[in-house]
Amino acid sequence: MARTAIEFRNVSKQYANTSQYAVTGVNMRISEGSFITILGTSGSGKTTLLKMVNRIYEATSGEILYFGESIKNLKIEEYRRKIGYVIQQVGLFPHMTVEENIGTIPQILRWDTDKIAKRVEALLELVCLPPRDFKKRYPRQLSGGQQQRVGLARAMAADPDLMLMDEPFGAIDAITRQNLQEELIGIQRKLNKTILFVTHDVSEAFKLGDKVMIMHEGKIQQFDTPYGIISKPANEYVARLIATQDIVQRLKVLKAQSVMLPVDAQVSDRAFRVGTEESLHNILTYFLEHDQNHVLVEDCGRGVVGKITWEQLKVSTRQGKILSA
Amino acid sequence: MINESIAYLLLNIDKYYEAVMVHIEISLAALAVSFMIAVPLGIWCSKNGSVSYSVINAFTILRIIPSLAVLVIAMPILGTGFVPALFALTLLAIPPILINTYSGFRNIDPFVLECAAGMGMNAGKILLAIEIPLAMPLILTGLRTSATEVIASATLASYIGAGGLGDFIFTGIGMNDVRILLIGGMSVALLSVLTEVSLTAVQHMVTKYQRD
Amino acid sequence: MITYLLRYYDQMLILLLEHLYLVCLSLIISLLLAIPIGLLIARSKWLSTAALSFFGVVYSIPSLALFSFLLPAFGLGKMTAIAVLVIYNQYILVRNTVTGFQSIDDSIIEAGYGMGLSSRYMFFKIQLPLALPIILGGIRIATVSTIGIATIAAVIHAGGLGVLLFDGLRMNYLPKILWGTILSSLLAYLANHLLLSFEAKAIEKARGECRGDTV
Amino acid sequence: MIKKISGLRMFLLLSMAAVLLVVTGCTSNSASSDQAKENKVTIKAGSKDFTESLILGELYSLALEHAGYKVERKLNLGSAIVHNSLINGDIDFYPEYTGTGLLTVLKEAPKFDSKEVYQEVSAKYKEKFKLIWLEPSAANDSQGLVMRKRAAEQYQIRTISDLQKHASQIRFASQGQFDERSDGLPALVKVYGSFDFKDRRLYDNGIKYDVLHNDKADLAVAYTTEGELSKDEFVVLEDDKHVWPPYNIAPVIRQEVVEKHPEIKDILNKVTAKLDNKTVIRLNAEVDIKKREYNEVAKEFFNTIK
Repeated sequence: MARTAIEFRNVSKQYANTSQYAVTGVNMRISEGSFITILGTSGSGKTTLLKMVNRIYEATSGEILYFGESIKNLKIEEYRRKIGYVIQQVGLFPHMTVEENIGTIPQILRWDTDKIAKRVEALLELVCLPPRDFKKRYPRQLSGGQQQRVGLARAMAADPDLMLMDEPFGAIDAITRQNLQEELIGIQRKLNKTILFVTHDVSEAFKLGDKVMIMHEGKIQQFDTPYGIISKPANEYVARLIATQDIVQRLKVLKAQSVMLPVDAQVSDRAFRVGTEESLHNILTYFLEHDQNHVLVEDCGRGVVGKITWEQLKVSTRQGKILSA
Repeated sequence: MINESIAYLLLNIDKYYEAVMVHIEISLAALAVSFMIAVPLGIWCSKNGSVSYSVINAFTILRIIPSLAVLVIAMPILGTGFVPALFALTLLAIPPILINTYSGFRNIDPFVLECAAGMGMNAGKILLAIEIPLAMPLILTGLRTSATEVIASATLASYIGAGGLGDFIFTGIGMNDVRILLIGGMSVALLSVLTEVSLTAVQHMVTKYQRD
Repeated sequence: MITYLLRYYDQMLILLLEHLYLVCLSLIISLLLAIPIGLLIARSKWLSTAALSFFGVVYSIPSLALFSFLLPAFGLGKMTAIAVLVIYNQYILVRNTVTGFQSIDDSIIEAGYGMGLSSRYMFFKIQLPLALPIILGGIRIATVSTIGIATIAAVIHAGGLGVLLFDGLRMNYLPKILWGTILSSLLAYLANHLLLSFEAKAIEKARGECRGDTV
Repeated sequence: MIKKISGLRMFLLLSMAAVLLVVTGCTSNSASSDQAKENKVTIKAGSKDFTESLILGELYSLALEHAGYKVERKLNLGSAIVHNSLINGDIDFYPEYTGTGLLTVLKEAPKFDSKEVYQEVSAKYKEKFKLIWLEPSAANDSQGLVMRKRAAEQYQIRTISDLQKHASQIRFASQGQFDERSDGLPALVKVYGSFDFKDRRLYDNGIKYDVLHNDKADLAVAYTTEGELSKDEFVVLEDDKHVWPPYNIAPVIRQEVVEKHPEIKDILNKVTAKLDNKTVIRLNAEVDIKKREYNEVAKEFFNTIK
């Protein structure tokens, strides 16, 4: 069982000079290594919730625990250095090169120069920026997508356990955003970081999150897996939110894994095989194009683990639709 | 001290009134002349990249010359009184308006101009309906800077017989009489603040479209 | 004019040096005052507006009058002159210091604190270098205007190049006036140039510009 | 970046230090005369801010230096503050005019005999301010009103009474303080009646003759030993109702200074004795018309009398 990385205990936040609460009575646990997306419209309290974690905002009441310890008792700067922080505007230091930006925290932590240089190179590789070309550049010599990649690398410089990301891809064009999303998933798989990711984009939230937290009016409306939310929206608000996505869109965020029927490992069917992460959207496309009525789901390493039929796809799609209507 | 100043003021109210009028007159004249020179020049510079650099540089250098020096040096050439003072103050007032007009025009989004041209406006229409209104806030900022400087520097014009509130300061210094000094100094400061406030109000009106 | 120069170059040199002394000393004092004031008031929108309006009003008092107002307090000579110059400089320097720090993109500050940088580190390594171009711009404008206003300080017996101008006026003698003008303008021009080069370097640094290799 | 700031600071500091060195070096050089004797007493010399006073201040300073004193020059002070500077001890002496002492400082009624005026001011100064008037000069630099000869002839103005009658046709170039000073226009108004000038403008004292010459004004304030008055173009109006007392020149010195160093009296008196109207006008003209530096003119003259 994974440890609890962050726990909220009845956390509320009220800004000065306002009577309304931005966040009210939030209780939840986030286990280590999970990728949580926080979804909501502007003013829903999602960003406030995120920023209370690294104490950019202080909670008005309640308590936030970091691996069991109240964050109020931790030395703020040392605590923040253990958390990677990525924001939409990136906030790179314009007067420092890419290398210096990424190396800021390691330098403060007094790593030796060699180690820092190696770390910077490794991180640049990780975010798909060839170090040789990019190390010495200044932020204004980078495109928006490249800047955010550097922002990501900078946030990971000191190998934080937790990453907070506030709409990091919000200002980036659609194609670059797709690439970045996929890279982020890859990085998370590889490094097993705990990530809290705020977004207002429903498909982004469903695509990235192991679990999605839907916020509205300062409260958590539902906190569940994408499939759980689509198949059983907790209330009217959530239902309406996901209904705004058309069926095809919704199929894009549902993974083969979530609807397949388990089968025995020994199947010698020559049907088309897909991965457990394959979206239902692609499977539907396959059915329509090839006049087939089932595919097999394969997990790398374990062989075939399940089966999806045309009928079943229809049922799960309708189920989602009926429940959300 | 304030009471004594006021007593002196009441005793010399005619002189004071005239000095204020002359001060306003000379400042307004200098501002008007420099506005009429600097705005067209600024527009022209913004459209002629190659000359703009040297014109703006030349005026920046002119601006560096201390105003006292401009005044004193203008005197043997232009004589005494209103004309050399106007000349010196105009020279002082041009650079801020010029530079702000230039950057006001330069800052206009080229797409806006493209749109306007695409809608079939000719160059004159674009200038009047689009460019000038968009550059106006910055031009007015320049005018404000110039106004403050001109009003304060107009006091120096007293040395060469141009009159104005400088007469009080000038006499006050000669007599070492703080009453007279206070009248002169405070009036100029007040005049300058009033100008600033009213120009800010105008600027507010002109930039209405920038607020929601 | 040249005869005048050849005859009195030594006196002119002394006046020039006096002028430099006035300008340098008042600039140093101004900076020592203005930077902390600017930092203090930059934190509050209300405070900075109030303080800047106040300095703005003071700035609009004609120098001739301000020199004489301060005569009773500081007496004749350089003290009063320096006091006046320092007072005038506050407007420009404080304004630019405040603008310099307020113009830094909020996201940079948030990212910095979010990363766990200390306030000290943030100030010296991030905020100061980014605000520096605007602060240096203020110093440059203040220097040029100080050189100009310092000429008027001759009225209160503070010496400097203004002596040439006022003596020229008293004697109604053109070469003296011209030399006063030339020397003070030249001084202002050189100072402007020198500080502009510092400023250009600071801008380059703050914006992160390198030679040539922009994308 | 931090390095650069400190570089700038360093530069400023260094240049300041250099300036300081040079300035102090220069002033001390010029102050120490070539024949400094055993007494290194420093005397602070003052003067008013117009040509004549500057020349005289320098002249007296040179005489003291010649006698082995160190002199700290605080010349070029505003007429209105020089008396206070003397009382405060900012300066030890300055050349003053007997008439000014009588009317402006003591605010007494005008008197017209040179000797009488001198006796009154020296007695009252000693009693009131502990200040000593040294011997007065023969030169009399009275106040006056000057017109361009042509304008004077045109309106047939010879005296101030004539002027009062024609005031409404006359443009007056004042210099500010004359309109306010008790021995200026207010004194004239008291004796001659009001002057309703056609036009009244302020000009710097230095350019008044230019203003008259260029026909920007008809009338200006004059001091009767001014160099320009040697020109035929200008005429001084007769003070027919005697508003102005004589204005003889004498150094006014602080009593304690004279008591400590009695020989200063003789040193300065020797200089004053050489000052008659002709000499003073000539010295003024050297500066105001030939545009030479006052200290040079003073030095040249001193070399002929030492």
